[in-house]
Amino acid sequence: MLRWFARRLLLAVPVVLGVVTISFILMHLAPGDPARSALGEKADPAAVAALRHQWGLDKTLPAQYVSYLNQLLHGDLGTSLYYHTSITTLMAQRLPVTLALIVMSAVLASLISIPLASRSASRPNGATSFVIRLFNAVIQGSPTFFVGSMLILFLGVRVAIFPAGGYPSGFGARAWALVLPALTIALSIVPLLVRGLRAAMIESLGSEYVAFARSKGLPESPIRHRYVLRNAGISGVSILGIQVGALASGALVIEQVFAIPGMGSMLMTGILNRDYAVVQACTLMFGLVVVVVYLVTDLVYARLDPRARLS
Amino acid sequence: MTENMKRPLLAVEDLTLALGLGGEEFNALEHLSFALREGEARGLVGESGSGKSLTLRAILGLLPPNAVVKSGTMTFDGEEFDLARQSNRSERRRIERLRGSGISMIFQEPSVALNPVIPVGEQIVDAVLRRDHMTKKHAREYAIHLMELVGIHDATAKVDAYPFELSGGLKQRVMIAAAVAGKPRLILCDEPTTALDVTVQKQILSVFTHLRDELGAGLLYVTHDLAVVAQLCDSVTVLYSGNVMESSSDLRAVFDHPRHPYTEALLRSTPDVDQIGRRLYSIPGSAPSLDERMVGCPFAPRCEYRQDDCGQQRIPDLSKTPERTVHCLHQVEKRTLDAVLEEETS
Amino acid sequence: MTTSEAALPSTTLGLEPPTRGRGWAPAWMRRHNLQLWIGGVMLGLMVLAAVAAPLITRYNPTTPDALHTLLGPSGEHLFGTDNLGRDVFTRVVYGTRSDLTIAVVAVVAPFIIGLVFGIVTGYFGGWIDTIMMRIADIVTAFPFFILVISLVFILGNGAWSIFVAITCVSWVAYARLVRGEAMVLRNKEFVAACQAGGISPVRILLRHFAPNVATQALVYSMSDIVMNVGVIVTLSYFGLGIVPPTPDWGSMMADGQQFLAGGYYGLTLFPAAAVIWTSLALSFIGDGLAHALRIDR
Amino acid sequence: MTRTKTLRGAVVVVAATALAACSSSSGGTSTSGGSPTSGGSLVMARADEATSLLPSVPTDNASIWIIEELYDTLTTPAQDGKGVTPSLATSWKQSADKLSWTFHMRTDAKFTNGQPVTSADVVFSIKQNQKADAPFSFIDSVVTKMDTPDAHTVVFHTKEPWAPLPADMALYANSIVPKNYAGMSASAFASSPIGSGPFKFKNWTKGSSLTIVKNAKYWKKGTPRLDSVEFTVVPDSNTRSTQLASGQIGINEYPANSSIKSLQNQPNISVNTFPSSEVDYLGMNTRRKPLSDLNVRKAISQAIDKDAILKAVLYGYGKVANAYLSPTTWAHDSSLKANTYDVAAAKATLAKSSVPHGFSTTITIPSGDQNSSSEAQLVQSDLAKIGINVTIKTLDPAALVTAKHAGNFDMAFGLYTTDIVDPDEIARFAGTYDGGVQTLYSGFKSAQMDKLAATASRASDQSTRKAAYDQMQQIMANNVPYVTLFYVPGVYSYSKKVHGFQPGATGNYFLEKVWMSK
Repeated sequence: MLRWFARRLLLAVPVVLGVVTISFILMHLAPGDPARSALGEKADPAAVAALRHQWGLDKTLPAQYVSYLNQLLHGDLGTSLYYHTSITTLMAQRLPVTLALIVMSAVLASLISIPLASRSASRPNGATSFVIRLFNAVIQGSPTFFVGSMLILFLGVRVAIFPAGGYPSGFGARAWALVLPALTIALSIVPLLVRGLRAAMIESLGSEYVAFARSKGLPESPIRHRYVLRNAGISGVSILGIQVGALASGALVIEQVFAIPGMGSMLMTGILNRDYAVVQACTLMFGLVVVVVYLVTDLVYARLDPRARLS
Repeated sequence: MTENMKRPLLAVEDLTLALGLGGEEFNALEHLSFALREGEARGLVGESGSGKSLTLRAILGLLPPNAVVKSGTMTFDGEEFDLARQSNRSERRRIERLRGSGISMIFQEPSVALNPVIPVGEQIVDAVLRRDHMTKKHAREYAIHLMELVGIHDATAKVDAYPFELSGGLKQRVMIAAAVAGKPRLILCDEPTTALDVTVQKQILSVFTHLRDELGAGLLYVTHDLAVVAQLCDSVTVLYSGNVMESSSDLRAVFDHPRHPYTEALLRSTPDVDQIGRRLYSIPGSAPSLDERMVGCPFAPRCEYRQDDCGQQRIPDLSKTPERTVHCLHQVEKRTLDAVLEEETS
Repeated sequence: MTTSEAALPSTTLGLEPPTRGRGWAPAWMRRHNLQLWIGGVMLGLMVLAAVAAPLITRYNPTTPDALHTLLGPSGEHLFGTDNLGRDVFTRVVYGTRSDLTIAVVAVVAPFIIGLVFGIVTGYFGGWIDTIMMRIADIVTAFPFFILVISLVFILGNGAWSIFVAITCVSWVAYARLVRGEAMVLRNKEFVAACQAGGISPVRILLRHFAPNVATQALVYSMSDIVMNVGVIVTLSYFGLGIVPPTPDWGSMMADGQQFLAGGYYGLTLFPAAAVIWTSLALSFIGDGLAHALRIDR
Repeated sequence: MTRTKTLRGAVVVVAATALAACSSSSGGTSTSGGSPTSGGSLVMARADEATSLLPSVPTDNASIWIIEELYDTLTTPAQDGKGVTPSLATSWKQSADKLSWTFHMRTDAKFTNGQPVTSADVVFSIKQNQKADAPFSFIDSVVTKMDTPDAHTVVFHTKEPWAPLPADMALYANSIVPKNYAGMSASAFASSPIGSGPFKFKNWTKGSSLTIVKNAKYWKKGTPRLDSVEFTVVPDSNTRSTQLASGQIGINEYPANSSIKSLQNQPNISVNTFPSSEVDYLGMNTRRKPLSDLNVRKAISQAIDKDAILKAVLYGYGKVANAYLSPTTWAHDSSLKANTYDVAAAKATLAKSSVPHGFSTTITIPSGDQNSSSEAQLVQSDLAKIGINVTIKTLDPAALVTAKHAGNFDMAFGLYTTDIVDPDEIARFAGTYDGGVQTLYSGFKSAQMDKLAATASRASDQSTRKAAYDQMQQIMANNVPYVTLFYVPGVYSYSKKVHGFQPGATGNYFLEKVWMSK
């Protein structure tokens, strides 16, 4: 198991390096000069040149790449022009918020999807199944921001159960404030999750091992839980893992709509303010989050499915 | 075991079952009847597609969603079940209560019939554990005991293994152990050795023989292999295309004097180590698929003794003896099988 | 970097396999492939309306009318008017032109790139496969929308940027899909027969692989269009997409949002309905195609 | 000084360019809630986040309006924006030769670290703002020397006679900080600032919220009444509105104009407009052909239906502008007849120009700004009527500012506000090439404007100054380097529990006067 994980970790290294490289290249493709936009158009060319030198922008691209890597190794993500502060510090505040949002979304998505999928799997051609499928298709077609603002309108204002956005202080209040945004993000992947879980459940329900379990006289409820749900859950975990990108994309959009100070709103602010270093750092961190979640997913997967440890 | 008057443990009467395929229904089993006494081992023989597996699943209420029982009753230990009313919840519950302790089943493919993500020991006893409120420790000991019973030597080491860590033969033994865990009075076996190597097959068969003697459980043993039947069973029912061709509570009688042309053909096509040099018979043509079935004797198109009246109506039991059933208008009565085989050898 | 696929055992019972979860339509719909028809008609109506826009509405989608702002739906204005007095129905219809066109066009390039990439890696395998799949892994490591939005940041606003950004990101899905199919095909006997017969790899790829794997990709492309519509609409919602006054569902929804509090729901809901309608139509068609091409199980 | 409000909100740019004042009830919140009580925590949701709390650094309103709560200045703008009132300085006087100003300071003011506020702190503070990299250094560039005859007297020597100095001293950039930043480095001070204002800094979670708490030792006895004020960053105007409706926040800065009507119907919410110095305009790049042609610019200004835009985009919250100086300054010329909406006249004017049959041009707007987008689309359709074909381009807000600085645009919307009550600085900023950003990026240069501006700032008698300003407004109207569109009020919606909230014309919140009922 340990060796398996070490191998898995090793495989992630080139991807991490690739992610770093792409985030570096992206920002060097961007038009405009960060030094000039930091100092303004009226700035003295000498001052601009000095800043370019200070930031190492006058070096060759490979040299800049090396110093970028070096900087990252020291945990330094650069300095934000807009916030006038170290991005590492900002990231330390923003990243946990986005992670919390993503985790909460994943949990909510599972809580919503499992009953829907079970219901739909146990009677695949029933009326409820049809309604669930229609609901899925409609949700899948609805842009996340639209779903978000509808939820705010109904659950935040009409029936003011949840705060209509914002990120108050205090753990409880924060968790509560994250529910609605997390629900919005969760809904965006519910259709996929229901579809996948439902397929896995139907497959599991029709499988020989369930038939065998029944023939042994195992009652239906442990079959549902120990057999069907557990086996379908394994594919659920891998769907959820693959969908982390979708969750992160959702966070980007929804943090804006709900005024949540996470990495997504940081990226958006960076984009609107041409804050190159922030855009670069956020792109990088989002990529790393996905890579790490993939690793964690594999780990969880291996825990749930002993066969995975073999490969 | 040969007392004819003994009340049957299991009796299936007039089972007709249809499968839905692409919006249409086709009969997969027609008017199937057979019975089995306490402790009896009955072979259910037929080519693939003859409906053997469906019969077993119908008995335990494990039919796939597209199968519909049109008619049929089952009597188990004096209690009657209406197999056609399985959509009724309480009727379904009654059969469900039989599972495990009354009747259990061993599946064909050990590699897919065991849950891949649960240790085998747990799968052997999970049903019993739940029913008998065993302690975890006791359950584990019981699992090891059962594993030893089916001939797994290092059971203590294997009890926590996952199915994928075991060989096919071991997995099959695990399944047998799970099937006997509830001390059932009848074990349904769905070609339990087909997926295994020949040498392993032999071992598994000896496990069955051993278990029969040890537990006194009845066996309903589905196979296409007459040699296995000969080795293990007391009685036999021959199926073809969803219909009973011939059935007898005395295995020897059928093997020595097959009265149905199909049984005869089957026997002629079975290799026999005693008769090396005999050219194996092969039945011309192939079994009809579900949508090709027709009126009359289903075997008629391939039958050597076919006559015009074979295809006109459903053939009733024409055996005239209670311990035997033969659905044929033109039974093979004149010759013994040995005579036929001798003829072929020469 | 992908997680392993769940290797669930398949049923060995020689009976009809249970319907799998891919399609969403109930059995009675599937029987006559009704969902393909329904989806086709839904999409057809939209396309027809978009093409014949000037014939079905007498309003101009961009000309403001200061005298008729924020009217509710009526016979005169089917969906009402927006804050600049423009007919919302007209704008929704014209919005189809911009959004659907980009969404469909943005599928073509990734489709072709992914097809070539996937066939080549799937067929040849070995180090080509390793390297190319590593590249694909890196691209997938970035959340889709985050990479798209960063690319739009670099390229600037407008249809062309959206098109390039989507292409840069979404070819990977096609490549993976096609690669998987190609790897299965590669091991089929006819390929060995072709190879033995001295037929060149290029010919094998073109004659046998491309048509076979393309059907899968085609079905996937339907849901990809849905995703593209989502991306375009969201970019426009953030003001990074289609430039006004070109009618576009995303910017219409963004503009409409500020009127929600005032009770003018139509400004947001009608373009949203158009987005959902399109997605429904495309997912019907995708399911229908899958069913028709017998790859839905 | 003025600054262009640039980055108003990431997504839904709320009231950025627009918000107009028919200013019905600009009386602010009255004392109708009973007698003022102390205590309570106020939450104000704003579209933007502050960027820096070091007085000499930022140029954005989000920072400025918090700085004004943390620090004191020698003088304070009057609520109506038409003069200054005493603050740290109790009195001031210009010398007979008009080349120096003497300020006498109050003796009871203390910084939150307990240190008294002295003339040495004033000198240090002004010097910080005189440094070359301070954006408002030009304001203090007229000051050549500062003397401190005693601990509570400061004398400013000026290059030339300088009437606006007391008004300049009210600028946030001239806020008084402890000498040598109380022994801290500038960046350390910026993260834990110390002032003598009504509130003191508590904490700042970047991107989320900034909290200030009551300064119990504030010299103005009995104030502030609030225990704390939290400024939250909520870019989406819808979200701000819904948060106010649900009671999560007390004040919503800049509700969307479109929502004001419905907000006014809600029982627990007040909506008020406050006169502001904001002027919205359509900028033109006079360096580019054919916008360099006066007749073209004039035709454009006649072709735009400002009333329609005011109604459709600002929902009537504002006033069509006639002169480039806003009515919140005494220098505003209300009698000026600007180019009024007249399509026929516009066609005739264009016919006299170098492009009689029209031409193609562009308007660049910040992405995500719905109001600019609406305005641009209306202008586009107006100009189409006289044969000018406008294409709308979008750029992210920061890139747009860069483009404007670089003169890389045809037309673009903008706005200007002033932080100083004296008209001098805004008259120069928006009217002269060197007074700010090349006459609001237009590139328009006029020696006459420069001369009039100088005259106005030197003269100490108001009628002379007014005459000069009137003339300047006329010249701008004649030359149309940009089209002045609207005078726009500040709009706030707030809970009925909030009392005494009345921002000044220069934007100051004056939070020390605010109190909350239970």
